[in-house]
Amino acid sequence: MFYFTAVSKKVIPAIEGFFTMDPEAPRLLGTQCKACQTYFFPPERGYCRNPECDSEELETVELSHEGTLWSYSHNGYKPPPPYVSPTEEFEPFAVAAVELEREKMVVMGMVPKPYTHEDLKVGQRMQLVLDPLYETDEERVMVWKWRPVEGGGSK
Amino acid sequence: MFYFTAVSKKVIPAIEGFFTMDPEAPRLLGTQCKACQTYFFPPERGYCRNPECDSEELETVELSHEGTLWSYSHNGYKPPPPYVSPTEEFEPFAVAAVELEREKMVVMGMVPKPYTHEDLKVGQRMQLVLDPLYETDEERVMVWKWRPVEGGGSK
Amino acid sequence: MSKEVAIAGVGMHPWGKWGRNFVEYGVKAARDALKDAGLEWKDVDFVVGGDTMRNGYPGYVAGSTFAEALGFKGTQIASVYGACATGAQAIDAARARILAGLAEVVLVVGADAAPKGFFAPQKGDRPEDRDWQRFRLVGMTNPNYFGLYARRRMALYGATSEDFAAVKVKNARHGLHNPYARYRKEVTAEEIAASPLVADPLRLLDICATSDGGAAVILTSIEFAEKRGLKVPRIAAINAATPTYPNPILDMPYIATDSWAVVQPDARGFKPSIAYGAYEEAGIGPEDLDLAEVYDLSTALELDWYEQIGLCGEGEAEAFLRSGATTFGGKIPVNPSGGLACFGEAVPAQAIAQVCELAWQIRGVAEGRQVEGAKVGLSINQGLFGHGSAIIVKG
Amino acid sequence: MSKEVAIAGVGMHPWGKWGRNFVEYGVKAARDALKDAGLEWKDVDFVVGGDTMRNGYPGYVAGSTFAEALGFKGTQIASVYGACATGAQAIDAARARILAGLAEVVLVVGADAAPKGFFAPQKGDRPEDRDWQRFRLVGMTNPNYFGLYARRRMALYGATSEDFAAVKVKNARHGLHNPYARYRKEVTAEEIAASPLVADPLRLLDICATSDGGAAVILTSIEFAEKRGLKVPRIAAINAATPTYPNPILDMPYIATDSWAVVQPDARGFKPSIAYGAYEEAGIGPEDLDLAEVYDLSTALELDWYEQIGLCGEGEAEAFLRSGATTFGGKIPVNPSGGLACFGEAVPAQAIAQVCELAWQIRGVAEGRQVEGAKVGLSINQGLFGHGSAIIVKG
Ligand SMILES: [Zn+2]
Ligand SMILES: [Zn+2]
Repeated sequence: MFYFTAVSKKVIPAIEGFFTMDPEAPRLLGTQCKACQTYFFPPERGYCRNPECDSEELETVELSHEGTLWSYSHNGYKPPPPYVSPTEEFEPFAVAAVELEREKMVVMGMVPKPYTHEDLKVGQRMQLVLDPLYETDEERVMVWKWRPVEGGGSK
Repeated sequence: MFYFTAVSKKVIPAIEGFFTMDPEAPRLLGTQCKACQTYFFPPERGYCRNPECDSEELETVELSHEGTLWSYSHNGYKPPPPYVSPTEEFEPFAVAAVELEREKMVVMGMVPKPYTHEDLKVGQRMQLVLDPLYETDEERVMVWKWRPVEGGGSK
Repeated sequence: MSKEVAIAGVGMHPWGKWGRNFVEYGVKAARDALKDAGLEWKDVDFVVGGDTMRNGYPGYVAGSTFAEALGFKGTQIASVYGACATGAQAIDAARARILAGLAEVVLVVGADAAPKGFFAPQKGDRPEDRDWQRFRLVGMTNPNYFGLYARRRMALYGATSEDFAAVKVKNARHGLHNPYARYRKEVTAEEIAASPLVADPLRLLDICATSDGGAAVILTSIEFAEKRGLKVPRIAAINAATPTYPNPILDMPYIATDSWAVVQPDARGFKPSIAYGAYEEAGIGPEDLDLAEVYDLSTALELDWYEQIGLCGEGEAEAFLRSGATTFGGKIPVNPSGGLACFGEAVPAQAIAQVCELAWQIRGVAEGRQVEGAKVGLSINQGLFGHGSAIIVKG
Repeated sequence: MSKEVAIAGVGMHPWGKWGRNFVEYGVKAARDALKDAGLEWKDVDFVVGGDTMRNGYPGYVAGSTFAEALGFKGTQIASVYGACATGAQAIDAARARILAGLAEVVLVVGADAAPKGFFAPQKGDRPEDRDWQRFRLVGMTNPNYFGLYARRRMALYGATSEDFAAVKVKNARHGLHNPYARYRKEVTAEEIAASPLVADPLRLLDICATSDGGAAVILTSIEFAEKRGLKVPRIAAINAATPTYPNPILDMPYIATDSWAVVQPDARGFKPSIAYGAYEEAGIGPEDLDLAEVYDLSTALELDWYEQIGLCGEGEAEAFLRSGATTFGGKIPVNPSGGLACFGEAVPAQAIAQVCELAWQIRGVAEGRQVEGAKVGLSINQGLFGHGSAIIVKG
């Protein structure tokens, strides 16, 4: 897990309003329609996308921070921009699709090091963490990631 | 008129195959359909665009280097890229649409300094010249331009 | 078989520089159009989106984007693009599906969030793309083309900058009370003359701005509209045709015309052919029009349109304008909405917005800008790369 | 009223990496299609272009671009885009105009000149664009999505990498004699297993390349075809519908699914609904098909399609493949053309190319890859951002 140790860099989210920045217990931020109660992630702010509902009142809500691995893959080659590699030489990384029970939705995320796709198994428990996406000289840009629940993974 | 004086810069065309680089007597390069004889500029190379003709044999031909000013305008503000300003601070420039008698077509071009739109009049004679479009440290990038025929313009 | 379809409802998001996502503008317009028609999203069985090319992938697939925002429900969709003719192509696709019996209620939406300044081409080095060629090799912006046509009018017909300004003064007045217009303020000839010269002979206030905006129409079959008891205007003709080779006019974004050395140009010319193609389809002529919405990308261009759509003879547009023929109370008010002069252009929405205005006028609900007894209207424009766009709406 | 139209002619430019302008590929395909139909350019009264989004402005207005290259003659045009469903939307626009009685002979063209490597989004910082979000925030390339589906198949049904490889081996064999295919070479399971891991569990040879290519069809009314004595296949159904909310499957380019906590998902699911919508329109079922062209963007995806279009039950695709059912002589050959495995993808051309193959197969002229007695075929794919695409062709 990533901890904020002594750094002088500014720590900022990779995108505004998609997740909280609590390093210990980060949360994804979705929205919930006040009329029909359906959830959205990324947080829909304009209008409810339920075709039976034309509400425009959407409330920000924290989403479940644990779920079940629906599926996963990995990138053996560097994706094109706007992807930014955190290292000069690209290092393959895994991606995970996690199903949230309460919200009944699947949310993607990268899988933090040292976990790789070889550590993953469909159906296992995953939990949300905050981890650097990349760093510049001045900033550490953070994003949510999914990693195996401690004791539930192989590392 | 622009002359090649002692310069060490490489002189290159702004685009390949649209015009000859003879500094004294530059010529626009069009194509002519071998089947129906129609002309094209920019030089069409794939297929004749006459709907009655499906020839794909197009021959490169030099176009008339004089014509009549069909109309003109100017740029008071810097156009967006891929336009490249030849000067750090943008200087307005005129553009001319010139009708060629033999080919019966109107061809656009910039108007070289020191001529401005105030020197132009619809119907006057114009002639083709070669002039820098912009320069880099290593290259002088040339393009065709239209300027009033000597004695026919006001400068 | 009748080739008409009913305009059951229309809606817009106000034009402006709002700085929000184009989808919001489109959804607002779509919901307003549905409400105007007394229909609901679940009644729609085909969605056509007019694409915007500067808002990422969602703009390329506008039909899907708007359908998703309204709520995916397995609807048939299409996304079309034709530069300024985008709206006409979108409405044409909607009409065809209705007339084919493949749809009853169609939603057509266009919206844009426009950048500041000149429209610029896609990035990258593409010497084969004419849009690249015109900027790189000749520095030709859109206003340069408008400048060419304006100088030509001056040379051929003795038009003056004052004539051009008079178009802006008229349109600014027309749009004063239009709740969807971005600019609602009178403009004087002096203000225009004092504005900077952008593309000789045109000044800043002669040239339309780029705007954010959205517009939508709900089209239905005539049978559907009658069954619902809707007394609504109809689309009587749509023309989204190309020019005919050789085109002797220097249209955007070309840096040369076709050659007419070998093949004789069409006698009518491209811009007149856009209107006349529509007249022929509707079985009417310019004399039957009560109003027209024409693309005044520049003031001088509006004068060209008067002649090209047959309102007056060649070279007579300036006198026609000065006579008051094209304002309220005149023979045929042109751009009663205020036109692009008051809206600024939101490309994929604009031709749809023209149809919205025709529908409001023909329904007699164009408050503060109503053309008395409007029954038949024409909307027209030309898109770069050979796009005609004309629509005739009848009461 | 019959809702069928005739496929009077088809044509292609060979797929490859030719490095030329996409317009050339489209013109070649269009001329071949006209020749195949025994018609001329002057007979065409509507042109629909499938847009390409990476070739500058001419790609945005493909209908106009192809019409201009063939020679502007005042034809009605449209340019449509729907990601991988572009071809289906284009053919749908053509069909609607014919059935509406607004056109008799329509040319549909799609062509692309593709970049090397992964498809990348439009440049610029656009946090609201889901295509930006997936690359920036999760690093999700297209093959990552294919990887997710493949891993899911392995977990649910015990599929293996050898199963996936068997799809490639089959398709490589199918395309051996297809003159339009880019890759015409047998591939072994060992070669696939030895190719680099691109998106676990998929290897380079499991994933389709990006190609240059062009395809065109000439559609006419049934009456026109009969009058001309053309004995040609017909389009019996087109489905270009969106998903239904909530979609519980993680489709491209989303980084999360809809939530099904409140609203019950459609029982069928989006991908099956694409096929079944077409079956319903044509009044047939999967048991009536003689062949199918499905989008094998990855080997594993072809297996998904077997189940999603109803060729076999859920979890049975691997056994179905291994039984030989989907190759020549089997119950229903799938991708007799060689599929994307042999072509690589040329986005706006691909769904049109699928229809070309169906037409050749049903006419019995697919030399070296003919499905015996082919009478009814289905082409299917799914485009990102909620685009279904299915077409049924009948003899
Ligand atoms: Zn709701
Ligand atoms: Zn020719």
